[in-house]
Amino acid sequence: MKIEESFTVQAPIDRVWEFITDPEQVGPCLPGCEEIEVLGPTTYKARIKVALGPIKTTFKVDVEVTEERPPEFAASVTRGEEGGKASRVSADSTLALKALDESQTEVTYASDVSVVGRLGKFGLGIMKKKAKSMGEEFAAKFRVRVEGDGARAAEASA
Amino acid sequence: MSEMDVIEKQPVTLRVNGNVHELEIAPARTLLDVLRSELRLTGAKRSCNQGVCGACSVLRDGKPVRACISLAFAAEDSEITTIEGLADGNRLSRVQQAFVDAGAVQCGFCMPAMVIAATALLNENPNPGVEEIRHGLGGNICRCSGYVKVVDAILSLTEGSKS
Amino acid sequence: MSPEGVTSPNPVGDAIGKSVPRLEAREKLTGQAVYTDDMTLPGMLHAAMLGAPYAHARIRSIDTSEAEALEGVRAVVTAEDLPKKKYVGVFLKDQMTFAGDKVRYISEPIAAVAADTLEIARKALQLIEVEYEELPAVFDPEEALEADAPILHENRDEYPCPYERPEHPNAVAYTQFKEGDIDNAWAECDVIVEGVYETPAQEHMYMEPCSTLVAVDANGKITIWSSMQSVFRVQTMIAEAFDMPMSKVRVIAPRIGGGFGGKCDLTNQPATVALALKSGRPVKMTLSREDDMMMMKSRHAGKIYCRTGARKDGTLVAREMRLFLDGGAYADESPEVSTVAAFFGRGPYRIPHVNVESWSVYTNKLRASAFRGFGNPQATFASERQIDEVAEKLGMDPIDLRIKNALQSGDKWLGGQTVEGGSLAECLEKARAASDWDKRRQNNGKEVRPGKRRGICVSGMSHISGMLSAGAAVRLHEDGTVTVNTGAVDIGEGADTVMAQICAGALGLSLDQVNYGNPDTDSSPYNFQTSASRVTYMVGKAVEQASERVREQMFRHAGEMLECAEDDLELRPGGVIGIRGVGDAAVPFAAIAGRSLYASGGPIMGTHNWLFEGERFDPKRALVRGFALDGIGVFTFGAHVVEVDVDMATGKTEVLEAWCAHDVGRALNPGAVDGQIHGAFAQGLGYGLYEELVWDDGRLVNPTMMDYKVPGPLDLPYKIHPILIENPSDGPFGAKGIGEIALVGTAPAICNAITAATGAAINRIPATPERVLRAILAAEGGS
Amino acid sequence: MRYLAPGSLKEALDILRREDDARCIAGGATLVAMMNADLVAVDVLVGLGRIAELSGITETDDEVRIGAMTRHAEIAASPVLTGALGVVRSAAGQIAHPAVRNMGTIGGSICHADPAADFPAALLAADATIEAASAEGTRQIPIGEFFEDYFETALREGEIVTAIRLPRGPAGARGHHVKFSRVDGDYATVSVSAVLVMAGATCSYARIALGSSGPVPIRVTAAEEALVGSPLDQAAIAEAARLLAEAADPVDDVRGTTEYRLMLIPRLLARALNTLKDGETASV
Repeated sequence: MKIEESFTVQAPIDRVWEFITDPEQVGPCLPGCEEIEVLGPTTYKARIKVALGPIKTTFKVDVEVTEERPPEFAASVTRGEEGGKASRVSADSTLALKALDESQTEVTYASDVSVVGRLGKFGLGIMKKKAKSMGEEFAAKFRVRVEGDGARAAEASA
Repeated sequence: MSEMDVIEKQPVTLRVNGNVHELEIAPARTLLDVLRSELRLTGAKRSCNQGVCGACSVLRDGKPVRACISLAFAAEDSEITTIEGLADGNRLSRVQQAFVDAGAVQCGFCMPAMVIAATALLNENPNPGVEEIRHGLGGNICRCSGYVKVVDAILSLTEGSKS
Repeated sequence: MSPEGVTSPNPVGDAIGKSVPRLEAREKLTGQAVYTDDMTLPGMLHAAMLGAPYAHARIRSIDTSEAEALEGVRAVVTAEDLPKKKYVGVFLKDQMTFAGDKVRYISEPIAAVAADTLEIARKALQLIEVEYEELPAVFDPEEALEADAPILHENRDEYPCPYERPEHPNAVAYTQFKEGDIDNAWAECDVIVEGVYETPAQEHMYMEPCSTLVAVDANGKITIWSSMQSVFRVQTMIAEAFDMPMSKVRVIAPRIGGGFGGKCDLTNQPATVALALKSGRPVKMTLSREDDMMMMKSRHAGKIYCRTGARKDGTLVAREMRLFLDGGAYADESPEVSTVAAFFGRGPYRIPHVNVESWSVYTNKLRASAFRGFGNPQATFASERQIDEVAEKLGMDPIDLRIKNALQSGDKWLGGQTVEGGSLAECLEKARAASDWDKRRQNNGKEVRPGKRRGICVSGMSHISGMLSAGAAVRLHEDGTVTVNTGAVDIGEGADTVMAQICAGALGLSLDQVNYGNPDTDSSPYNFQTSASRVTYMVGKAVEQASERVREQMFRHAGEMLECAEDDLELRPGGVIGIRGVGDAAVPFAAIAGRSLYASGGPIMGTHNWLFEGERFDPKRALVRGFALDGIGVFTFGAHVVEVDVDMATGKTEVLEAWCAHDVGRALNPGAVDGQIHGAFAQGLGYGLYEELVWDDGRLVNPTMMDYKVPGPLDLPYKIHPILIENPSDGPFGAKGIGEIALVGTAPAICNAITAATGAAINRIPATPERVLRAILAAEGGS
Repeated sequence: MRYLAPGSLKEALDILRREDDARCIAGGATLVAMMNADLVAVDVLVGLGRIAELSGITETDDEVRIGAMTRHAEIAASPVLTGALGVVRSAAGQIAHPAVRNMGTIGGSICHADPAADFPAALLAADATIEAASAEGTRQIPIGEFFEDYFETALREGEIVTAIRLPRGPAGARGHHVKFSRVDGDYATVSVSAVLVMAGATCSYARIALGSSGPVPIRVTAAEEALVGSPLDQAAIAEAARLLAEAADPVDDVRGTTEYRLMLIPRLLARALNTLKDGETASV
């Protein structure tokens, strides 16, 4: 299941890079993200609550950043499971930043997601739409966080 | 199972084929589970377990329903009839006999459900034409027969066939 | 042909040719028929299998301790519990019961649990910790044959394989048939059509998911009840997989809820045996529909490059075909399926210049295996679509073109085997007449119903009936009734009933005087398998001849009892032997049985067993390379005419009526033959219009009956008209097999009719509404 | 898990307020199928089957009221659902198969809120109002605000749908639900629910709702305005279809690609409108 979306942020590329590669900053923007734990320089754990109608579950994932070319490109590999291994999720994702001008950056994220197990049988079409709407929610929250100036942004995220 | 999720059992009374059964079961159990395990009535079959193929059909108050997606508890206030309840001893019901005579049976796995659907259809409309029969059988999947002789069997019980 | 021209006796009584309902119809219609999942044994455990989450990965470690600790779990098995290096397979032995070193498709079984309840077993599966190292995967057969493609079986040369393996490690088998001078043939052609055809991975969707019950006795002898297509194949392959003597493996057939090829050889028997051996208790494993669809088998998806050339007068000159069949992660029946596909690459036509090549290829997907038609539907879809295109280009009636080139008796099949009873032309004529073809064809392309274009068209088809060996035993009881024993498992096609009819016909008994014994490896004579449309022809012949042996022994007794020459005796209906022309001079079977048991000769029992030894390939006529099987059966022929309406707004095709003419040799049970043709047509219609397994990078997207749709009562016509043509063969009372052929030509007949209605070429099935609408718009040049 | 079967609405509402992880089960078909696939597990299941006041169809001069626990089969056979409300009856008759129509209920269907189901779009075209009760009292939710996303509605915690209220619709109106699916009984690939009034040869009233075309059923007033005042000629229908397709956001799955579903919208709209214009309500 391939997902690809992009959005623009009114902030310079370096600032966007700094925020988007900092789990503490990105975590709260991820819809349903309840916890992010940094394990190492390129690895961290996350717990993300997802609801799809009557189905309510929590994904426990390990993310490893496999490649970084600041400030324009990063690739990561995500492995995890939900509902006590009822389904297993794996995703290979890339993140590309492009400076449209010195105060505007285009963020493009792409991910090849595979869900196997109980959720894997649920319906590819709807999962794609759910992932898309979660992506849009992330973009909105991320934009608010980055576009505010440094000080105000820090308070807002408390 | 581990202590934290001991499955609580609740009493339930089911009326199946005119018999009353007092049971203690876990509430999530489906009517199909209970019929096949506790009551050893294995005529209703499990095939898709999603309510789309019809192999688990039983009559609830005379109407065909899917036992695999019915909670056993939800059947408590109804009269359930399974395939085992249609014949009178070893005298087949007229629908069962018509299926024999028309040569409609092949592997037989879907046949109990076909008989249940046909019985309910004829109770509601004793003289269905080919199209009404096919609509009445809608959702009862068979992979062997192509349905032709199943429709013939039901047609043979209608006035139309007598002329 | 059958051995040394063993001729059929004249049947006595009315059992032969009578549309007898299934002997077990009452039992099935009252819900008393016992299928495997209906069975329980004292102390029985329930089981389920764990599937791998990756399409291609090395297994680093498996930790089952947490699963084993769960209360109610009695046994957990993995590859560790199996004899080492014990690969099983049909020809190429490349598979273990559980993946040991590597997993090769998503959901491949790697472990199984037996517990007090199914819920506990399923819960325990999630507690098994497995560490994987993911590997690159390949999902397309042609990509899998590229030099740099990921290799599925690095240790391929370790596997036992009876044929010369193709060079590429991902190629399972290769076959080539070449006749005439193909390179120069194209110059002789006035019209050449060329195309690429795609056929889907079809799911058998037997209504009864795979189910197995295994018990082990105190001596270590295993008894297996299972939903299967051969008690002897399961016995052989279980003994092989567990390194046990076959004398310690007993396999009994309960009622089977459909097979269609998907329950050939092994399904979930090995995993259940492993659990029974480890737990020491009876274990039942019934797969959920999703597990059945994700873990078991499908039909080979195919991509077929085809080219056909003909002269202006309609004479077919040249045919070139290359088939790539997607075999999935393990060989299973792939070698035979791809060679049978090549065998039918020319089709039932005289085409002098032919070059057909077929590959079956490993991919990181569900195994593809036997499925009704066995490679022939793939080849025939491409061939019959092209024959129709040639007719269209030449402005010829598609039936006339087929009749002009149809094989006759005495002609040679591709490879050189002689065709006996070639009747394609007769089938086409009968289908033409029955469908009022010339009149209905005038409606082609017209809107008979508003918004829907009408089309009627045809396909010719052929198949084989026979293969390998079978035996039968008939025993006379003291009261003059008989019991027939064969190893033939009735998967719903009616073998039990037809075998009893053949015995009754040969001995002049009524059906209720004949008992058909349940297949059981402890007591039944050998039968290869219920597949390849072979049971009526092969096992039926054995029953017929075994009954003859019984008749001969009874005639010896009767001659002595009536003091007359055996030649003066005759069988009379109802179990009596009398002197021809002397009404009251007769003895009932019971008297003969009594005499044999207590006075002279001993118990009367007849057996017959034989192997089908067909004609070999003729190297002077044909170059045959790679893996090829000759003498696999007698030829059968058929023709379908199908009428459709295509909804021009949505592209949805409605099949209105079908005429299915088939040369069945002799219809021993016309009603049962009709039922097989109805059912095969319905399954072929699903293959042509609705059914397709869909993968997303190795993950099966529609592994449920909610998302994978087979035809229901309203999705196919009620008017399916079988037309039975009877040219007696050397089979039992002249009969030939009908099990598969009526599926083979159904999809091309429907797609030819869609083209006749809309002018749009349909070269990929299923012809879903979306694909048909796009083809219509492309044909009209619209967007 | 525990199963409770309260005899009255009040009792049911008390359970919902008392229990934190409780969920109602009506006909149960869809929910039990998800439980079988171990997608859903709840602590308390509240069976509504014994609450008499929740089922049955009643009518007044200007409204028809369908109890939430009324089964599809009863709705499909109701002589009361005429005129504009034919759209609801025709939708009910095309849901799944006879056996499922003997089980499923209209309340269960809209609470599950699957945009591919038949009732959501049909009720949108019929301008329905959803009546919901909770311990705090009763609420009337216009259908246009009821569906919020895939499987998500405006219902609050502890609220139960008690009835679906259908206005009679304008005089002379006719309603029809056109459902296109791969095979009989499958979920719709695309569906068009339409209510129409013709004044002579001119359309004077139109309500169009698309099913299986986005996270919620879709209605576009501009599209309806494009029809009103027109003789429902090809141009008007094409314009309405264009506006509807613009608002659609169909999924891509085994029932059809996004592109194919968008191609179907104008074609099925034309079929629905021509069927209604010509008076007979043949199904697809």
